[in-house]
Amino acid sequence: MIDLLFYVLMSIGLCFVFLGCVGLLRMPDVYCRLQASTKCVTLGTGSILLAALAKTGFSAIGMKALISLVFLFLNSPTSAHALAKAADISGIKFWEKPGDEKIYPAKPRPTVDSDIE
Amino acid sequence: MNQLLVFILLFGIWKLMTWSNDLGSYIAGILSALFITLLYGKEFPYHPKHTFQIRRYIIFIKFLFVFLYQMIKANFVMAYRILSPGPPIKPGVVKISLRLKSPLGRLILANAITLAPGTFTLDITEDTLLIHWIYVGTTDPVEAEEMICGNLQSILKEVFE
Amino acid sequence: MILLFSFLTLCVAMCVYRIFRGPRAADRMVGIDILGIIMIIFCVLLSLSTGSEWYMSIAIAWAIIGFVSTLTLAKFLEGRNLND
Amino acid sequence: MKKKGMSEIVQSVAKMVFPFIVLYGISLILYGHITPGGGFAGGVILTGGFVLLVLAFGTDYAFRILPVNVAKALDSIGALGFLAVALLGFTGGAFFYNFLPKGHIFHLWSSGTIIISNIMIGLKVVAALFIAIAVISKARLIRTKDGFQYKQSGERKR
Repeated sequence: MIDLLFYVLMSIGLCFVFLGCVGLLRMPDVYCRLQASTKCVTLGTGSILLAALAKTGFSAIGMKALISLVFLFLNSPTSAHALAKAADISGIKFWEKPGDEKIYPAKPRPTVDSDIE
Repeated sequence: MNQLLVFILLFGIWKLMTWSNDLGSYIAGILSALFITLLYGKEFPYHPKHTFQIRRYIIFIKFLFVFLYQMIKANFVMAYRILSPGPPIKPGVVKISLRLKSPLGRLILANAITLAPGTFTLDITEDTLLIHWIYVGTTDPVEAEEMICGNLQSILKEVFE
Repeated sequence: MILLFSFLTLCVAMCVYRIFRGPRAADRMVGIDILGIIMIIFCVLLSLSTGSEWYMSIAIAWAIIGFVSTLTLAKFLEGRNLND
Repeated sequence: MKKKGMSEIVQSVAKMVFPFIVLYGISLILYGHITPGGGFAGGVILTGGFVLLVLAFGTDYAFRILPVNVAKALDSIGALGFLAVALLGFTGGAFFYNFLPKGHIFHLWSSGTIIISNIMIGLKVVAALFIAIAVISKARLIRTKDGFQYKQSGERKR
């Protein structure tokens, strides 16, 4: 039973990590790449850490896996947010499908030069 | 009171981290947790008044289940978007209103939106969240809030305020 | 176990491709961020296959350092100084 | 007046995560003789925590937690303490002689003087790297005709 849980969680995690990396290759601009890779890789890593916790039970490996699980779920969205905000400030445009109408008015972005004297 | 709770939390994490059972481990844990509490105990974002209200924990567990469901759904939606040819995406930016005041609640809401299907938080100000959406359904703020975070915000408002 | 490691090596190859190829600096930073998380998975798998708990401490340390370095890169990309 | 530091989410996360980074660094230092880690690795992790504070809030906040004068004192204490442990080995007859009693194997107190040396090395590394960060954070990026250039902008005038 425990073995079955271990294999299921591990294969789910590896599949999602692989999908996240494929998304890193296929998406057209920075923001979409960040979306695809952050979501898939975070859930995949969480699933693999849970698999380690299920395999070893209450031991040193399992507890450290639990700590790094909490740490990862707190930090990974935050670093994604920081990267996206930095890319927005540094002036990278959003990708649009050719032929679509503009959906949103672009917000005024401060350029890099204004921060530097 | 706040600092006592931080001390207990840190000592628990120390025991989980080292996972040994001799006397020296207890002494070192107590000393280092005391040191960190004296160094940084006041700044730790914690709600000491809310700690012993059981109702909030029950609502928070409900929030965790809603969030888990959203996250798994997000991954399957994203897998569909990645694997189908000529990715079916229409990225754009929408605004939704933010009514939470407590910093911990705002943090958890922003991170939950980042892991929810097709969206992530691009910027945060006093009362609005700027959200990048990979397939824009609507540009109206109220409808967008209904579609993106559902009832997450009201649940978090019950937990943290 | 060999199969899992080769699978992960494929993921690392994709990230490295993105780091080398990325048209702007932000793409490379996304690649570096994801690479850091994949290294944590490597540590967990090594820990499970050898049975020693020490690899897990490396995983936690790697998570901490990866978080701080990503924030540093983001702040550099914003064009600000360390003190701002 | 522009607001200092990064966005609000990063600040909240930094406040939550900083105590755990410090706790993990201390545990790496104290368990350096029976697990991987040791003085240098733990010191670098601790400095990572302070770098996180500097990034999220600016240097003033970080200097309120660990003032520069205290860091200078810790630097000297680390170096002198390490030397003192080494010299006290002459009580047993040799430089770096392990004169303290050794306890049970794989417990925390099982190595005599090694743990004290590790603590001293950790203090030294934290203080030195923190002072280096404090010096670097005073540099400013200036755009000139040729490109970017770093310039030191202190209050001190020559």
